[in-house]
This record gives sequence, structure tokens and C-alpha cells, in this order.
Amino acid sequence: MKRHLTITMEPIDEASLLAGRSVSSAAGAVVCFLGMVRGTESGKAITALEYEAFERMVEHQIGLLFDVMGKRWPVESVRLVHRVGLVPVGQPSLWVEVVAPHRAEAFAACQWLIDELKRVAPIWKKPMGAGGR
Amino acid sequence: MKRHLTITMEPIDEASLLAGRSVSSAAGAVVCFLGMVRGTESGKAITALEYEAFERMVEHQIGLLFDVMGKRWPVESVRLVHRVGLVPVGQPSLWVEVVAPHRAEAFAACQWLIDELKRVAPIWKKPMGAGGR
Amino acid sequence: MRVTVCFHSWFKDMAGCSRAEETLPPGSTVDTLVARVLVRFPKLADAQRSMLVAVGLEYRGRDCALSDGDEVSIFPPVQGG
Amino acid sequence: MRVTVCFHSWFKDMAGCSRAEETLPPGSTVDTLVARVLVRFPKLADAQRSMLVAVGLEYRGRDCALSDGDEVSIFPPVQGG
Repeated sequence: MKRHLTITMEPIDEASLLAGRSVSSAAGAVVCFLGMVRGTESGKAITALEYEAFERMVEHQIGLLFDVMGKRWPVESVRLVHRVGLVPVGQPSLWVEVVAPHRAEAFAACQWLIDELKRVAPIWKKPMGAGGR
Repeated sequence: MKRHLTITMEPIDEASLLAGRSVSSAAGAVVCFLGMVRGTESGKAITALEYEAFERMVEHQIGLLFDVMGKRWPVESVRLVHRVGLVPVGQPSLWVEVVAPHRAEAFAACQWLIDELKRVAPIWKKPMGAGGR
Repeated sequence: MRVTVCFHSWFKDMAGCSRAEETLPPGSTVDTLVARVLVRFPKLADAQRSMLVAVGLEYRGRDCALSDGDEVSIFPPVQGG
Repeated sequence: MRVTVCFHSWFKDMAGCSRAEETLPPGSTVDTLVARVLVRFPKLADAQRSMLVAVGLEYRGRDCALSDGDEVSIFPPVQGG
């Protein structure tokens, strides 16, 4: 299973991620997920989320998730990008792509990975309002 | 709910589809699916699939699915492109994008739409081998 | 009444054409039409069990009543995606 | 033995620093360390129930034995995605 993980302060560049995709002729399904910063957090209007990560641990924990994923589903490739720092409303903080032979396993693996990431990746977010906080 | 459906002989241009995406600040999740032509069909090596569609009925039936989707899930936008004609191995025949406030509904709606499309859209495929058929 | 029959996918190959006209007695249903089609295009008989039928752009059962001018599409199981 | 404590997210604000050193008796566990930390940084007491602890890069329970040189991270529930 090909695996790729990036934690970055830069905006997620979907177009270049697409350009970097390589799929074998055995791959029948590609599932992509984008998690976007919404304009409200707990009912209050915000302008951005400030993400903080314990990066070394995020990388280790997501590496463990990739290990489990590779054992549980016949995934050909998984790529995950999490943006940290200030992410404005309307922009993605998370991008995940799973390539697999069939769609059921691609969807299952992708959803599982996001659920687990939210459970174990040491990342935190702070809502930023119009006034700065 | 914004809806967009294309049945086309042209290759699916993911980059331009991405460029055409518009999401509101209420959207927290974008799920994309690509169905790729695999190199084997019923255990035999192929070079392409030839897709044939009863286009007017495909458009009508998918329109009905969009109606149901819009009632069942709070989907903000759905876009679906199905390529017809000759689609070489390794290229996508189907592209689906669902934008919704939260990821669970985006995943559920996207998977449901693909399952239903496979059940009701009058599209057929013929495997093409190295020798032409 | 007259209806147009359209064949899709390999049903077209079996029928040897993509369209055919049929003249049916009043009160005819999809069932009447299919019986007629199978006599005229006997190669389709084997495919009868997996045959799907649409009247216009809607899937219809065998008991669906037909009207003059209907376009009835007959095709094998669909395989989109 | 000496261990380094790292605070993340708003635990850092509560503690007023991102790192602290602690010297513990041999045989100490995460529990020993957390008790020590709560005395030294009393503002963290309220957050005790939602506190997560990692030793190195692994999540560990309160009974986990510590070793000299360990880096112990203490943080609130995670919110990635």
C-alpha cells in the first residue's frame, strides 16, 4: 500500500495533489474527502480555525492507522494532508484520498480513517472571530 | 440543492471540475468518487470498456435520484459526470461529488447515489480486448 | 394503436435493429407487446427473464397499459458506473 | 528520574508554559506525574477528567510506568479534521 502523509501550514493544493495521483490498472475506485472550515462553530460566526498539532505524534498515530487500514482493506494507496495554523472559513483543513479495487472498500476505508484520525490525532482547533478571537 | 449532470463522450476533466466547484460557508464536507476502468473484466484482460447509454432516460432517472437525495440528506450540491463511448483502462468512467454540511451525510448520500445509479441508469458496458473485442 | 420499440445494448444485436414499430389492439399492455416482440425477434426469447422495460423514460412492469404513440424501450440489466 | 512534561492546546495556557521538568522517585507512573503536575499547575485540576496522556508518541493510561528521560505529553481531547 502506497502511503503519503503531510502536515502543512500551506493551503491544501487539490489540483497538484490530483496531478500527483498514480493508480494501477487494478484500481476501480478513488474516494476523496475534503473537510472544510465552516462559517459557524458552536453556533457562533467565525472567520477561521486555528489548528495546532503535536506533529511528531500525529505522524506516528496516522502511520499506525495506515498500518491497520492496509491490513483491513485491499487499499492500493492512501494520501492524507492536514493543514495546520490559520485556516479561513471555506478552505479545507483536511484532504484524504483512498484508492482501492472496489468502491465499497474505498468508501469504508476512507470513512474509517477519518473517524480514527478524529479520535487519535493530537490536533486541536481554536475558533477565530471577526475581532481576532 | 445545486445539481449538475453530464453524460459525455469526452474524458472526465477532474481539474476543471474542481475549478468549477463552489461551496458555501455552511459546507463542511466534500466527498468525491471516481469510478475507474480496471484492467480485467470477469477475469479477462481488457484494454477498455465501451459504454452505451440511453441518454434521455439516464438524465431523467438520475434527476429522480437527485430529487430523492435532496429530500433525504441536507446536500448543498451534487455533481455527476458519466463518460460514455470508449473508456480506456486506467481512466475514469464516473465522477461524483457531494457537498454537505457534515461528512456522515456527504458520504451516505454519495454512496447511495452511486448504488442507485448502478441500479437504475440505463447504461451498458462492453469489454474491449487487445484484439478489438 | 402504434408504438415504437427501442432495443438497447446487446438486445439490439439480438434483434438485429435498434427500433421497430408495432401495431397493437386497444387495451394492450407491456406484456402484449413483449409477447409480440418475442415472436418477431425470437433470439430475444432467452433473454426474457433479465429483460427490463421502460415506457417513455420510466421503468414499467408487464401489466402497464400502453397508449398510442408510446416509445417502449427493452434492454438487459444496466451496468452504469 | 527526570521526565519532561509537554502541554498542548489550552492546557498550555492553563499551565502558563509548554514544557516543564519533573524529578520523580523510581517506580513512578503516569498517575504519580499527573498528581505532581496538578499540584504545580492547579489550574489544570478542572480539566483532569478530560486529560489525555501520551508517553513519547503513544497514548498511555494512568498506570503506565515511567522511565528516566521520558517525554510525557498532556493535552485535552483532540479535534483534528
